[in-house]
Amino acid sequence: MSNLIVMPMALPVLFGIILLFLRPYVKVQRGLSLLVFVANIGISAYVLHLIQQNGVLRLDFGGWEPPFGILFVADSFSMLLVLAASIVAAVCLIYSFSSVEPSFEKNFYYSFVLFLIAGVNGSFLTGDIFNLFVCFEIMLLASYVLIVFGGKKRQLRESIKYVIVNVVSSWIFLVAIAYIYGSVGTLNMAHIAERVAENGQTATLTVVSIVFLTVFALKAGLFLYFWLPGSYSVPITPVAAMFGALLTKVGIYAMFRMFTLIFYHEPQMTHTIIGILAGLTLIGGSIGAVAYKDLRLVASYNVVIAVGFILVGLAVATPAAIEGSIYYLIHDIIIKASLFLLVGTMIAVTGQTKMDEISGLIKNHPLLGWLFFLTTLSLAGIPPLSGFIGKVLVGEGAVEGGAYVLLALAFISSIFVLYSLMRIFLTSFWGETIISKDEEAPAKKGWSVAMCILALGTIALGLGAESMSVYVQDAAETLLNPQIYIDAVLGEN
Amino acid sequence: MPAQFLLNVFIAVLWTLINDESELRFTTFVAGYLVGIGIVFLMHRFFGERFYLSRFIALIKLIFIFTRELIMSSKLVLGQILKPKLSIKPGLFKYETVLQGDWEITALALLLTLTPGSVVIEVTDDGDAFYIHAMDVEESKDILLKSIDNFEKAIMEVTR
Amino acid sequence: METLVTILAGVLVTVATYLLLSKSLIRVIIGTAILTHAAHLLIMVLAELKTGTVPIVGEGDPVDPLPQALILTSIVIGFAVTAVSLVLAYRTYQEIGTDKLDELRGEPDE
Amino acid sequence: MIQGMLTIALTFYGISICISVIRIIIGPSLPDRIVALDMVGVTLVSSIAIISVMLTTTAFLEVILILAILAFISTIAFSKYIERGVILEYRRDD
Amino acid sequence: MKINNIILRTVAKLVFFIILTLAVYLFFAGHNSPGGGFSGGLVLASALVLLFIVYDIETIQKGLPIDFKLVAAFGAFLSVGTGFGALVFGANFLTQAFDYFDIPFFGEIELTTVTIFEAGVALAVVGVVVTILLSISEDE
Amino acid sequence: MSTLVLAIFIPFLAAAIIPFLYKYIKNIHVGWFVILVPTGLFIYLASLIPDISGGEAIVQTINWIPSYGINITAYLDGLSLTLALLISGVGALVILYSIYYLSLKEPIGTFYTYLMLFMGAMLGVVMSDNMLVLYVFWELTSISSFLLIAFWYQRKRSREGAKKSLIITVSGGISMLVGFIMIGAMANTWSIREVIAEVASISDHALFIPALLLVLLGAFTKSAQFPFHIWLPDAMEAPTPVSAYLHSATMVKAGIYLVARFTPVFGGEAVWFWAVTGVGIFTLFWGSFNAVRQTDLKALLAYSTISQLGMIMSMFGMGSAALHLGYSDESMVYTGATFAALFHLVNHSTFKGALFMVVGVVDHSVGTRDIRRLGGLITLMPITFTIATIGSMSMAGLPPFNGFLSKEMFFISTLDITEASFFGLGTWGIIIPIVAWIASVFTFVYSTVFVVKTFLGPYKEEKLEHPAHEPKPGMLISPIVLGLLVIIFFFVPNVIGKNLITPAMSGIFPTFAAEGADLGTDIYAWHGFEPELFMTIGVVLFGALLFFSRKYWSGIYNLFPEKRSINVFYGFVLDQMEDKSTVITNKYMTRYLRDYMVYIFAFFILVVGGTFIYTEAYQFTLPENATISVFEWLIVLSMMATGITILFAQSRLTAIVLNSILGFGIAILFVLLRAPDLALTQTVIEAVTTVLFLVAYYFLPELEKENTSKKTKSINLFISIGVGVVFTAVALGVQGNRGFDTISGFFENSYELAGGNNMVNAILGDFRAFDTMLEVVVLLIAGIGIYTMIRVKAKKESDQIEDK
Amino acid sequence: MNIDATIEFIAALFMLAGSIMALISAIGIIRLPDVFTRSHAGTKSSTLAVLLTLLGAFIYFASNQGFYSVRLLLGIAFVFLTAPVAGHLITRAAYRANVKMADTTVEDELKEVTDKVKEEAEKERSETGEVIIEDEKKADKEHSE
Ligand code: NA
Ligand code: NA
Repeated sequence: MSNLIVMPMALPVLFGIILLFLRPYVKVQRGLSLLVFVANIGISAYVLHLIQQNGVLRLDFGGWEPPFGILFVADSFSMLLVLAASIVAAVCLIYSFSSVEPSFEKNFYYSFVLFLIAGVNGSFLTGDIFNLFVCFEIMLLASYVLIVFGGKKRQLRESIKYVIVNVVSSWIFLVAIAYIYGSVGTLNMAHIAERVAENGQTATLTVVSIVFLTVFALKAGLFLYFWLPGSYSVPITPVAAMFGALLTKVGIYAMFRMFTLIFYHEPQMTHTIIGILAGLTLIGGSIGAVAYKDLRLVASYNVVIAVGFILVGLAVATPAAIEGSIYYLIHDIIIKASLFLLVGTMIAVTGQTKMDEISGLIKNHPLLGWLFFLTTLSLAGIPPLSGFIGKVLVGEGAVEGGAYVLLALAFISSIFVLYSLMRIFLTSFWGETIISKDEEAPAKKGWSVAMCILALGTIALGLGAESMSVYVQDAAETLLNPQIYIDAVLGEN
Repeated sequence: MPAQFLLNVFIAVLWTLINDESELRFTTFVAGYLVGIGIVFLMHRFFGERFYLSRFIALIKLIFIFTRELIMSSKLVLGQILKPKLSIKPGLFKYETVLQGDWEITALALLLTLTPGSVVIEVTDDGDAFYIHAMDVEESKDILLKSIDNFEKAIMEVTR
Repeated sequence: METLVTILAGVLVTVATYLLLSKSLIRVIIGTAILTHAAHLLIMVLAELKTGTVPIVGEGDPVDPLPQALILTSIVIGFAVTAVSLVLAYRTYQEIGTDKLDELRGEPDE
Repeated sequence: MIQGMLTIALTFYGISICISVIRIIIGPSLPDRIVALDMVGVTLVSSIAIISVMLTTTAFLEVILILAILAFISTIAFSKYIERGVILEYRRDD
Repeated sequence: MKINNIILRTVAKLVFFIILTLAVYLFFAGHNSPGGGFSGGLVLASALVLLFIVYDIETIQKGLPIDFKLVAAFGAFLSVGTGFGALVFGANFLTQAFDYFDIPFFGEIELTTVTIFEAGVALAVVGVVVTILLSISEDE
Repeated sequence: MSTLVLAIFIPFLAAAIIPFLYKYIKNIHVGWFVILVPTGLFIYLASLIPDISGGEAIVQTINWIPSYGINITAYLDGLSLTLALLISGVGALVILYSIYYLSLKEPIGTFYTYLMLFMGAMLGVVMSDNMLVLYVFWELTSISSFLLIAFWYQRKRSREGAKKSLIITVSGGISMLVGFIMIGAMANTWSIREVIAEVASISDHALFIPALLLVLLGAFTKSAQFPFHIWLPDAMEAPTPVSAYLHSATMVKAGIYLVARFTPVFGGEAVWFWAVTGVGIFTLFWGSFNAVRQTDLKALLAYSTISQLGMIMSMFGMGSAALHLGYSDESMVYTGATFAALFHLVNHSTFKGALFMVVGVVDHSVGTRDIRRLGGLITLMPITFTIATIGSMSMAGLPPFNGFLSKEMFFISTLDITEASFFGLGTWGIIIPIVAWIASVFTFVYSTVFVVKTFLGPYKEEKLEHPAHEPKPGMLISPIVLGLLVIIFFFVPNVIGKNLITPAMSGIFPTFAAEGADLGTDIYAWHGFEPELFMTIGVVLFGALLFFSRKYWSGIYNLFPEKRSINVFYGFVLDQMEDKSTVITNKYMTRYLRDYMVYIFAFFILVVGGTFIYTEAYQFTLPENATISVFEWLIVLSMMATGITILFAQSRLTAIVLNSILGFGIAILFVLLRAPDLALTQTVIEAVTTVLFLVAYYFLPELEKENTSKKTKSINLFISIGVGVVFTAVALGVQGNRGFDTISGFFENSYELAGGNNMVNAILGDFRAFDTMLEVVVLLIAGIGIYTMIRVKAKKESDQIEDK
Repeated sequence: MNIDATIEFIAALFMLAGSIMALISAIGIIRLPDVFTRSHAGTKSSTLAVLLTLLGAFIYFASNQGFYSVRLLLGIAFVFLTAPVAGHLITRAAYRANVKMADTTVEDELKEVTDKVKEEAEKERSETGEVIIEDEKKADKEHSE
């Protein structure tokens, strides 16, 4: 039964490999990869349900008991993220069917997508710090390939920076692992947590925690987001959507895990730093979001803003704040995918990348326009769409925690979000229709299917927030009571 | 020549079977092989060839010659390195070899190069001549030419 | 020995950092390779050093084998990453005609 | 006694490595460096043999072989690169 | 003057087989002494690299008409497949099984799924290394 | 059971259906279907009047997110009902009007969808008890308003107006949300009723005043209070029915509703009093003052609306003073202002609605709203003229129209408040009636302008698009109904007073109502010769004077030139924001990897190093080290030298030779550190890496001298050393602080556990096989990825487009 | 001193001798005037050092552990097989890359042949765009100053 929890990673890996043998059969590749993601959606939903009944689940690989072997741990937090990631992956895949060039499909595109998602899901699920590193690498290597799919100048130029920055951050990760292993002599995260709690979070451990923070800040784009806009604005649309939706989330996830499970003993040091970084991220992201006319850059800076927002929750770390962050994380996964798909479609349809070069798009593409509008509102946290409840809860947490500056920044940033995107809607969708319908690249059906699913997702998540609350509350409870996680991992299986 | 070897192995296997011990032993096989060597040596003329192990003996001889040359020339080069004042006069000269075929030429080149003081820099297209760099042409060219001669003969004993 | 190797790792980090700050992509990539070396040394050093035999059963009281396994994994990953960066670098050079990072900025949006 | 001899031998090898490294550093030509690199490889092979003896373990004997092999491969790779500017060719006419 | 590679080629042939043997040895020895899938695979790959350097890609591919991408994929498939294999027996993912068998002539032999797993590793390593080098070299 | 909640959702339902109706029913104007919604709602709501006026409040709840106490609780009391009736009533009239106003050529399906969206949202705002749900509907009104303003989105001005209104109102909304969250955190509930019940326990909370201000910000932006009023004139780009409905009768009242709703919470606070009254009074003045100079009829009405909203706002402010004192005879005096506010709120909707519709009629008829082109329509459009006159005179506060009654009550309130001795009113209170009076004078002036300039004077047909004529009768129904209401309310004001306003008062002063206070007021047209009457007379006299002497004093407007207006300031701020953001972001987003590296490393040095120093992690003693042999020294030193030399390598081959040496060095260190497997792997990897570099070098250029400046070089050096030092220091710190044995003892039994003597191999193949499996995948991705990277190349043409 | 100890001593002596050879070779590498002469020391004198050391190790293990390491013998054979090839290739490469010979060099019978080679190489390189020779010359100059 517990073998089920490896599937979100193992299935994509297995099928990613199998697809390599099916190179000429593009249709089969499409079908299989979609099948994998749909299966993952089902599995993760079912496991989420199981967790509510049986508590945190774990799977010891090879049957080796923790802390000696590697294991996957599925709690509500990780499983919610896996579920969201699987949905987004499936949607982006559907989008890919109609938008990706045949030559890409024949050059293993779907395998790389599967590997990327495998890495993402693995990062969410692993209970071993070194395995987290490896999962990150899977995700990163797949992303290195995916970012440059197409081989355009722009892509090459940005991807080389993306790769080097990530190599450096992976290096810091490795160093951090060395430090933590040197300090507590173990790699199992629950075991690390137990040992850190046992001897207290010494000054050295606090320093080590900051090394980890550096890594995850880089991956998440928390304050160290300078690499992000360039990188996220070059890949082909479905890849950009997966990047925007998922990659930073993995860093955020890791930060949440680390600083709630292991390094929660010196919050006045660690969480203050996280708070400051979150605040600066909100400012930088907000400024960046209105600084450029390039649609992809606007979308990318919106990713940055969301990162800052979610980490306000971690910095405050009250139950409400954590729950809010979780809601917002899931919301942001869905809606960022939507945003990047929309932006990419706009560019594909018009051949232009800047908002003032596009005008009156809504006339020929009303659905695209209204989906964009909806996405804009959802991103700004306008109710009753999915961003709302997370926003409220994080706000509540910030108020309870007395973090008024963060509160202010978090909410002001949503105005910038709204402004930056509404500007696109106003200039690009409304206004005179310059291009006649037949001049534009035709919008294919698959595109709209994918985006409609996400739009429905944001509406459903907003209206149906209650249906998620039990999972979110359980997730937050596990995060805030590390002993639950530790017992589940180190206790008898 | 492979026939000789196969025959030898066959004899060894036969020997092992004849001995019919309770368990298989490697030593029995070795013993059989040794017996086989004797038999094959006596019979090798029937094959119209050289005894196949005579090459082995020639090879050992080659190694011996080589080791001698190696030590001699090493002494020379090391001595020169350690001289307080370097007085070497390096040079590059051409040597035309009588050897033929990939393995012979390679073997000679390797041996020449292995012995300090000389390096084969080029082999001509048709493989009939070497360009040899010598560390001290004036003093050691003659010695070198002599050892090349030794090597050539020893190699031919093995290969032909 | 631990301290000495730690300092060596530190020196390598310094060197690698300096290389990573260069304009030339090749220098940068070599820098990343050196960084990886330093990390591996660090992992070794932070395990118990030299107090035992090689980690093979029957050799005696072994040193900590776990870090070695980690490093092995990391070495292979490091190779994969270096290969990818090199290929990206040359593809970039092929398409854009420069490997100078200051010439690889691209146009600002406005 | 034996340990002492081995230590001295190892130290000599250490010095040889240092000197070779100096040659690598000062060059001046690339072949000079490759010669020294090759020398380092061979010297390391010997050093590992001595270390194995000092530690009385056979665990490093594979390393000796591998090091020798790969030093060789590196050397020919470099040589070919110097000679031809390319080391893996799709088709070679000579 | 053309390059006469006679020395190199002659020696390389010999060396290639030595390395090849060593690779196989390392692969199997890994269980009890240094070596294993990675080392074995890497050494095997380096043997091939030697051939590619000494000869040219076309020649080698004629003698060794293998798609190394698929070798790599097959290797990875073996490794991952071992993981899934355990599921068939109701064990945890990636549970390795091993047992000792007494076989005449060879003595006690250990049979283990780890070997399949490591074979996958080795194949993947070989496949990948060669794929990388060939991909670059074949680029126009 | 939940009919009330359902009532809120009926318009949404309608909004969802309309596009289909519009698509499939071609012959009948969709408006005829749509109008059923507000009419039905009005009838339903009206049927509740008896219950509500009896003092009952209806509460119905549908759970939304009960886990967080966010439920859709419809709460209908007098205040809500008053507004709900306005929303549905005016809504019905506006739709009726729009049926004639909007031709079938327009996308009326969309129009009515937006309109229904708005109506539902607005009903939600006034009927929600849950603050967060209120906020939900609040933002929905902003959005539907945005969509309606930009109904003709092809026009730039429409888009600009929509954008401005959205930015201002949504920002205000967000601020209000933060206020709500603060209230929620203080009171531990989202229910307004519960907050009001617990207000005593939270009023001393440190967040009470911030919450107050934040909520007010929401109210002010929505109700177009100075200085946030600037969006309202621009919102006039919307079709006139929208202006009549959203931007005068209903949506802009949401802010006022909010103030009224939260008066029981914040009322009695000096900050609340001054903020609401002060902003309201000034807005009253500023709106009326600026209305006079407008030449566009709709703009004039927009400023008029701003002004009138300010007036209502100020009355709610003055009324809140009552709560400062608690229930007493004196405080009851101040409640009159609130009563007046509620009354005027209704009145304003009637006369302003009528006036907007009149403008629409005129515009529709002659094709312009510019008063410089208009004039003399009285004979051609007599009915329209009559309605315009009724509306304007009510607006100016003249009898026999309902505006007179509420204006009088307003004057009384301003005078009453000067009597108060708290909030510093003894000193400053006198300003209130003075400003109020001056503003009323201007109100009179623009009301006169409206009628005179449009309908009197010479008829200038040549300046019109079409000759003037009365419109289709249907178009006049709604304004006539509203005009009649203006008169009816004058004569029977107490029908509303008793049935709606008095119950509403109980909602605003619940504590007073609990003590049995009679919060109702009888409304009389005739108060006797009281100061308020003289004030009105003064307004008329001075107003007339000012109207006729306009050209002599209109120079005063030059003191407030366009280029220094708040509007310009708004534009300036946005422009600057965009420009400066670009400048700032470009400054650090250099797209140059070296700078990115500097950021990472500087962060590492400062934050990690900083923490190291701050937490005093440097206090450690190193454990005993293994001794170092000479050989080890030599190896390490060689490696250091090699490493440093790489920095000076002139050629890439030298660099890679040096790198190989480093790799061999690492391998020998692995040997020294008892790691045979590592030494093995490292050696092979190093060689393969070297080959890889050499292969790739074929396609790469030779190293060039880095022509970096000395300064950059020293910065680089500084950073590099910093990173090295921090890295080393933390490593030593970790070594000096080992607290635990490693878990590795377990692996020493690798033979028994995993059947292998080589522990490292057992870990890789079994204990941590998962890592190894994934590592293989990593390799595979790299291998196949490289193949792909090389194979998938951009087509040249597409590159050009994308690489711009 | 028993027989084992003697054998082990001899083994150690072998290794020590090897290390001395290596040291002298290293000195050669630094002292000799050009790459061609250095390669004599580097690739070959050191071969003898390896021979002695590995042999010593072989003897030591054989005596001390009763372990006859085929790998060590293979190592020796391997070094003997590859060292000269490496030396040959490097010097050939150096010669073809026109690395300067020592001033004391007395004769060069290959020169007239290689002049032709150089032309060909030049042609080939200009096609592939490689500039190794020039570059190395430059490096050469920089370092010899
Ligand atoms: Na291994
Ligand atoms: Na050699």
